[in-house]
Amino acid sequence: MTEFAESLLRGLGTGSVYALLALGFVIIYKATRVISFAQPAFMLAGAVLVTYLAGPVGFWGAVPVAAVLTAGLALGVERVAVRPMVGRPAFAVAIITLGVDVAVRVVVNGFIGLDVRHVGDPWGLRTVTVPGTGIDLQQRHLAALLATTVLIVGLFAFFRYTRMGLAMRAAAYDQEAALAQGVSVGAVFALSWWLAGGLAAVAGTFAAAGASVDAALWLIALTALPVIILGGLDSLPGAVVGGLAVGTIQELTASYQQHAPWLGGNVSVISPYVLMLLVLLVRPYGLFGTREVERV
Amino acid sequence: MTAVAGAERAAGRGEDDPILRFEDVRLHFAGVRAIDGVTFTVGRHELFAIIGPNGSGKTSIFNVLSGVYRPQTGRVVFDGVDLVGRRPHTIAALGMARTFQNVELFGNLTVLDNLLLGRHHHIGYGPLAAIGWLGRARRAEIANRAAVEEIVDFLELERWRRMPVGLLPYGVQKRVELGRALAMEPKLLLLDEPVAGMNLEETEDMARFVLDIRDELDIPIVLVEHDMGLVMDLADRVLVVDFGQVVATGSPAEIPHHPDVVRAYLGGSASEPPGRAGPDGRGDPPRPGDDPRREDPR
Amino acid sequence: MTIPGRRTRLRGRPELHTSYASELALFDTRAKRVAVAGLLVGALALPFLLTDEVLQLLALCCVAAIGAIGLGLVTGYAGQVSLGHAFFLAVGAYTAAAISGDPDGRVIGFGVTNIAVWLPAAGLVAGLAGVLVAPLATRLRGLYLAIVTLGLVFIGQHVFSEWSALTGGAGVGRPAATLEFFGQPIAATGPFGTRDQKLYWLMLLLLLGFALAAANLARSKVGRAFTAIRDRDIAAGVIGVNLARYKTIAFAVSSAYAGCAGALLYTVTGFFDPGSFSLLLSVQYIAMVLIGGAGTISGAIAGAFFITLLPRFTRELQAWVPFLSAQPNEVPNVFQVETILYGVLLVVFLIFEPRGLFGLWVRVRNYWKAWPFSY
Amino acid sequence: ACRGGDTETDASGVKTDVGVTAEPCPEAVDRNKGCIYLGIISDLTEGPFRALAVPITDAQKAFWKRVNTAGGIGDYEVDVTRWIRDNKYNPQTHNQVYQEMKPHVLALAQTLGSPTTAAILADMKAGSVVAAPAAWTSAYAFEDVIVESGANYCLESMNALDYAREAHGVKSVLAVHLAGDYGDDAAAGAKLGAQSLGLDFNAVKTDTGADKQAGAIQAILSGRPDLVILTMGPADAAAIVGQAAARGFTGRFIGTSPTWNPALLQSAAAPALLARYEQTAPWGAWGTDTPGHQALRAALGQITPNDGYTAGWVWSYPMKAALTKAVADGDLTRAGLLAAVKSLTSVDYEGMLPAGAGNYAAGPNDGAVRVTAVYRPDRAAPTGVTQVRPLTAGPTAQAYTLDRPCYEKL
Amino acid sequence: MLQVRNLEVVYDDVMLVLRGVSLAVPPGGIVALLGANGAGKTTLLRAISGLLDVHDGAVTKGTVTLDGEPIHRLRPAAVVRRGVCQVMEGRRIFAELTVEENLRLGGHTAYRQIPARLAHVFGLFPVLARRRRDTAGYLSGGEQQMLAMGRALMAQPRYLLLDEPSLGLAPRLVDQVRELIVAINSTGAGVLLVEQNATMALSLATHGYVLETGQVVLDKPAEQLLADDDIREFYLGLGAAAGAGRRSFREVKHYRRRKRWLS
Ligand SMILES: Nc1ncnc2c1ncn2[C@@H]1O[C@H](COP(=O)(O)OP(=O)(O)OP(=O)(O)O)[C@@H](O)[C@H]1O
Ligand SMILES: Nc1ncnc2c1ncn2[C@@H]1O[C@H](COP(=O)(O)OP(=O)(O)OP(=O)(O)O)[C@@H](O)[C@H]1O
Ligand SMILES: CC(C)C[C@H](N)C(=O)O
Ligand SMILES: [Mg+2]
Ligand SMILES: [Mg+2]
Repeated sequence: MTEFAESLLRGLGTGSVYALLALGFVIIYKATRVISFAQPAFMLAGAVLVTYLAGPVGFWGAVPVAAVLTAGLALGVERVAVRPMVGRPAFAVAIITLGVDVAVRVVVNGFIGLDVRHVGDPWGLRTVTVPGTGIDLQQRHLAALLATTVLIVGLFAFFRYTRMGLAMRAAAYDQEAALAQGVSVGAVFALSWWLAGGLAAVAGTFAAAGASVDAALWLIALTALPVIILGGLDSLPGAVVGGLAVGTIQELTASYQQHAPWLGGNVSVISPYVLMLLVLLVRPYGLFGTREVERV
Repeated sequence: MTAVAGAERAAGRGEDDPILRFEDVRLHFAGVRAIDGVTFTVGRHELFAIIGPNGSGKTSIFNVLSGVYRPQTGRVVFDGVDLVGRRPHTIAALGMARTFQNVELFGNLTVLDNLLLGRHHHIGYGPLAAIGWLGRARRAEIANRAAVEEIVDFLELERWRRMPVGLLPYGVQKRVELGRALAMEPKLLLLDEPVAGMNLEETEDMARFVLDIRDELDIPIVLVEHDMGLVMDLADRVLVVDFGQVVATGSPAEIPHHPDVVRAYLGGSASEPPGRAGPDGRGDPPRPGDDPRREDPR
Repeated sequence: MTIPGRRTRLRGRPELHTSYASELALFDTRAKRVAVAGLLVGALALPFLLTDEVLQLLALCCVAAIGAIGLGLVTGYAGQVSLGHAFFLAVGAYTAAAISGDPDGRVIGFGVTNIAVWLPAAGLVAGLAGVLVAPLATRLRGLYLAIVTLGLVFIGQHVFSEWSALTGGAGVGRPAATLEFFGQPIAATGPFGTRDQKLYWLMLLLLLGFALAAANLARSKVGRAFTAIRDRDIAAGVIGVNLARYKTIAFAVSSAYAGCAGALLYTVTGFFDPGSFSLLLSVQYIAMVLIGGAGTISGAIAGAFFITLLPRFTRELQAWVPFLSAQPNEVPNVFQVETILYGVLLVVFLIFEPRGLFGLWVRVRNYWKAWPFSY
Repeated sequence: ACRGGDTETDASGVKTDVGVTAEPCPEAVDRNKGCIYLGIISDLTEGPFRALAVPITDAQKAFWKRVNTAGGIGDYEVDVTRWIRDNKYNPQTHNQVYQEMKPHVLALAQTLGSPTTAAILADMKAGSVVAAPAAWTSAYAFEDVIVESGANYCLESMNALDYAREAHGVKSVLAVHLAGDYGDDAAAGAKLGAQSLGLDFNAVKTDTGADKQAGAIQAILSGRPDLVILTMGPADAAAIVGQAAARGFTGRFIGTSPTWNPALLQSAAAPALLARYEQTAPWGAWGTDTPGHQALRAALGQITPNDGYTAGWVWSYPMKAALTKAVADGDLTRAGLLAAVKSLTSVDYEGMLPAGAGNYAAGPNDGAVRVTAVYRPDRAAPTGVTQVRPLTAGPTAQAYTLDRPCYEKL
Repeated sequence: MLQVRNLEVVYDDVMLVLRGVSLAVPPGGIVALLGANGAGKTTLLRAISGLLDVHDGAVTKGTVTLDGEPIHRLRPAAVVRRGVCQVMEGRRIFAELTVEENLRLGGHTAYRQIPARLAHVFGLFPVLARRRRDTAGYLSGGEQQMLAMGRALMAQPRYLLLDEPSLGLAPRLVDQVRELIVAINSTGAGVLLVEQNATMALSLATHGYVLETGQVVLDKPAEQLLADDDIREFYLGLGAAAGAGRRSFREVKHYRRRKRWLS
């Protein structure tokens, strides 16, 4: 039981990192109908920035600064590589973001240098015990969960109380029509990339907390892909639920996979994809995705 | 035009052996009753018009007929076969062809390819034959290419044959769509607002083609259209629907006077006696039989 | 119409056809026939001009082109974006390698080394895998399908690295299929040329065959149905195209192409490991299709050559760009630039010519058509 | 056309074919000497061993520069800068760049990685291309074209087990390893060692990526072995050690080379590493006091120490010995070099490996080097580790008969 | 006053579509713009509302001014904020948003007034109120047209540009649209009405323009246009002689010869 509870809590911890990552993907998708494969690079860039900044300004100063800088980087990429593609097929843009990802990562890898780097987080691998249960919980997971909650509340409030959420969805559906309503589509795109860049940086930091930053860190971001499909490509709540679900399923499979050795080692790595497939068989637009309107 | 067909059309009413029997069909979407118990039949030589306010379920009827929507209840018998539950492509193979309210052509393909696609199930070879492009496949392509050329001729599309349809003027696109439906060699043709958005010239062309299809090819037609002038001039019989229910059925001569039709569809001003109001006929009340687009300005 | 002895009359009228048969021919104008023939002769003569290493690379290009054509059919023509191509390549590669493998080796092998057996078998098995995936395509749309097929790659990679009896396992790998035709080794250095010369010829001929088949398919009823599904699937259904059937055909054919490409791909290097069939590989094939110009066969071929040659080309840069360091410990160095350039070229290309190499070609052609009245 | 390979004979009567020119090297010390081109294929940008590969390559350049400054090899100097290629730790890429450089180099000064090298092995054998590997798979003992150095992964694990039983009295062992000729080889060594020592043995495979260690950690926690042998990249090892400790694991860890990276001492796992981790190595770390190490430090000057440098340096000695022998034999063709390797009975490692190391003529079992050193993390040491035990051949490794690649026995 | 002067528009740097068009919409006036398919009507509206960019089009000559201020270089959002709104051809509603969301989006530039405007629009179109929570894409064609009009009204425009608002509407709704235009107009908004339904357009307008292949070929007060022989024949489908009635479509035996004013 303790083991189960601990796995669950760990899963929620890593899941909240996935959720942050997935939110970035979803925000960009909502505004532009593009899955940005550049998110992994931004996540890595954010984490690396924190490793550099944590020394001079401390971890708590480093994270927001890195988030803003990464957001700025994302903004730049949007202006240079994505804006010219406005109105072009989404898949061509997706491939462009792939190109961006490759290029940005090489530069960032240059900054990682040869050794692994550390974000200098205050939690390390320390644990706290949930009073009265004997269940151990890693501080970093708790922190990730908290940070994610705060960010998500902020984001939802932003989309709820500003016009931007609606404008994004409109711009994604029909840019010209959105323009005609006075929506500044360019600003919407920029905002979405900006937000996604910032989220990626925070996610990267938490992904590296208690571990390290090396060139392979970006791979974690790929897990956000099954997450967003599971939750529904254009749903913010979907990203959160999907992220937590994937984190949990991963940890649970990791904990219990030894009972099914025939599945091979490390099935937990593919468990998100299996979960995604199963969900999609029942719900082709994920848990909360908007059904595409088909009407003739 | 055959004499028999003409005579039957003149009679204007349904027949013993209709091509289509639409029986008490209900189609509900969450909260919306798109079709709410509609019944009608279409004769084998008939030009049958369906009119009704926006959102009254006309396109939905077409969608049920072509298998895009599956009604909750009711029967749709087409040439002796019940269509309910069949998928669109099997219904197409039975000889049901349609055009769409918003042009649904394959924009990147040329006119010829669009028309050839209309002949899809008249071309009988499989993927393996296609890969080899020998014998059967080659012969079939050539034969169907010739068949398509007749349609090009019929609809006067020669100029645009090789152009991607996406680049063509709207009126021509509508015509290509008609051509694609004709290429299917249908037993029944469904036209959903064929002249919407067309100018007068194009509308007149389209009217001519519709008449020719009926007269020369003898294909029964179901026509949905808001251009009352066109409907009243062409149709043998008119069905009026509102809120998914039948309001009235009758000849073009009767329908404009039906009070429910006037209320639901034609609008208050149309209740007065008919009269060909011209622009200079200011003050002359317009007739319901007229295209309301061309009715009197106030 | 044609007057004997005066065939030249038609030369100036490339659009004039005297029968539907001639109009429907694949290479319907004389200019096209001459160009294709010229290209072919040139391609066949290349081995006498190039070094073995380059020929080997070109052989790889040809094989990649087969795979790209396959992806082009399902993604470019039928509009079903698949990121799962790497998986089908793997299925083909392992089928072929297992069939032709050494029965006494470290990994599964049946010892049937004849290419006439293992190549069709690879296509068949991969095609069947495609058929199994197709039902997903009828349920899912757009990017959902893309990511789900991506899942296939991840799951496939897991299975392949675990199933070491077949694959040798991650980080070990196994030998690729043996190039042999009814007892005759096809690609071995001998009096009629080096291994790489023959390898290139073989792959070139296979590419021609596969390309021709795909071109035929594309202009047939089936190809039209694909395009219809891509452009408007509801309308396609209403005019009689069986969506499920054609999506299945698209996936089957595409996967079969991938299977054959996979089977051949590693015969060039002779060795492969399950780590090869990653997301990156799928992405490369998508890039080939997009860069070449989605929805054309020649585009897919051009894209395959472009993407396959790109790393080689960027490696050459070191000789041309003096300020780039060739030493890995200096920044920026050629190795970084090699990778960056790959990314940047993708970006630049798609921004400036979204129709891809094919679009570029159309521009050039139009320019010359209009010459000297070009703008 | 130009598919070269014609044998020539130079002024002093040495036969040459591919990759040897009468013209001086691009960065020649003495412009009167000819040039021997050696290729380097390494993991330079994106692969998992990049942190090691770049120093390895650097050290090799320094090594050959030192050789050239000292007068080169006969009438030749050696160039390893012209043909450096990135393999991204991908076998296909490895093969491609190998094909690219093959017509231009005599041999390979470095071919990094076990799976990658496997992808060119057949071709190398067919063309008699000799290579110094940057990897320690036991299979290399069976390949004439490969001039490996130091104890292989398999023997190193055996030594680790011998040491752990002696020092910590362990009774059960779990090998956590990457897949493939690298990880499997180490795990096989652990298994064979455990068998002969009568220890409980289990193995679990894992993947590269700090986020992919959950399964391994779970296996450690549920198996609770006394000793965990780790064979993987540094970040993965840190993740495993740190989290297993955080979740209450109290056993010990030994990482086999090249699992260590000094930066791990800054990581969250540092306390756990300091408390319960040790590292084995096939030769002395950066700071060791041998003539070879001194020369290494002198040649590289002011750099952040890293044992990648040490490895790259050591791996170069056999190639130097082979080239020298080939020149002495008057045959610097590829075949000549291979013949020289086959007849090489010892290599002067300048004290970095014990005398007698580098006997390629003796065959796999007799030629194998069986010594391993043990280190523990130490913030004060240059590469983050201090020696616990010098190069020693444990009883298990000594008794083992290397009759085929170990990984086949896992 | 919304004024277009000598406007020239080029698509893709090569296609000259408008060649010196001038036109004026007085405040509170209704101006009809007629013309065959492809004449350039939509292009003109795009030029006014700043949407040419999206189509790789550009104003190469001439000006569009709003009360003397040039607006043809402004971004669409700026144009909307100045009170010029366009209802695009083909409805262009956001199919995946709900009806209400579509409307709210129309109020993007005037979001404080959204609740009030929403009530107003629902008052004009009760159907929309009933289906406010439904996905707009599932509305029928006519309902969608209403939504598009309602959406434009949300921004409280001073000038409304309507691109074929009667397209696909039932006769009664065409009446409604007409009334609606009158109503909008009576609140002081100027209307530029592009229509294929010339009868309807001219019945409302004070002034009419006829556009043919990118040039204004007729420019007269509406009554005069209604009396014009060519207009009667080619736009209204009436006999050339004054007082002649509408021809039946059955009588149109021969396809019409295409007449152009300029050719
Ligand atoms: N897929 C669907 N989901 C939900 N509601 C739908 C769907 N399709 C149609 N409806 C609704 O059903 C009703 C009938 O629509 P339909 O398109 O048949 O109307 P119509 O008579 O063709 O109108 P119009 O003349 O404007 O084209 C409408 O209220 C529409 O919103
Ligand atoms: N994006 C574009 N690129 C190139 N040419 C265009 C573009 N949009 C329109 N055109 C061309 O400009 C001309 C005018 O088009 P426009 O849409 O303005 O006509 P319209 O009068 O509104 O026609 P309709 O009545 O069909 O709406 C047409 O010939 C059209 O082909
Ligand atoms: C030195 C290391 C990069 C070698 C690697 N462990 C391998 O065997 O592949
Ligand atoms: Mg309709
Ligand atoms: Mg228009």
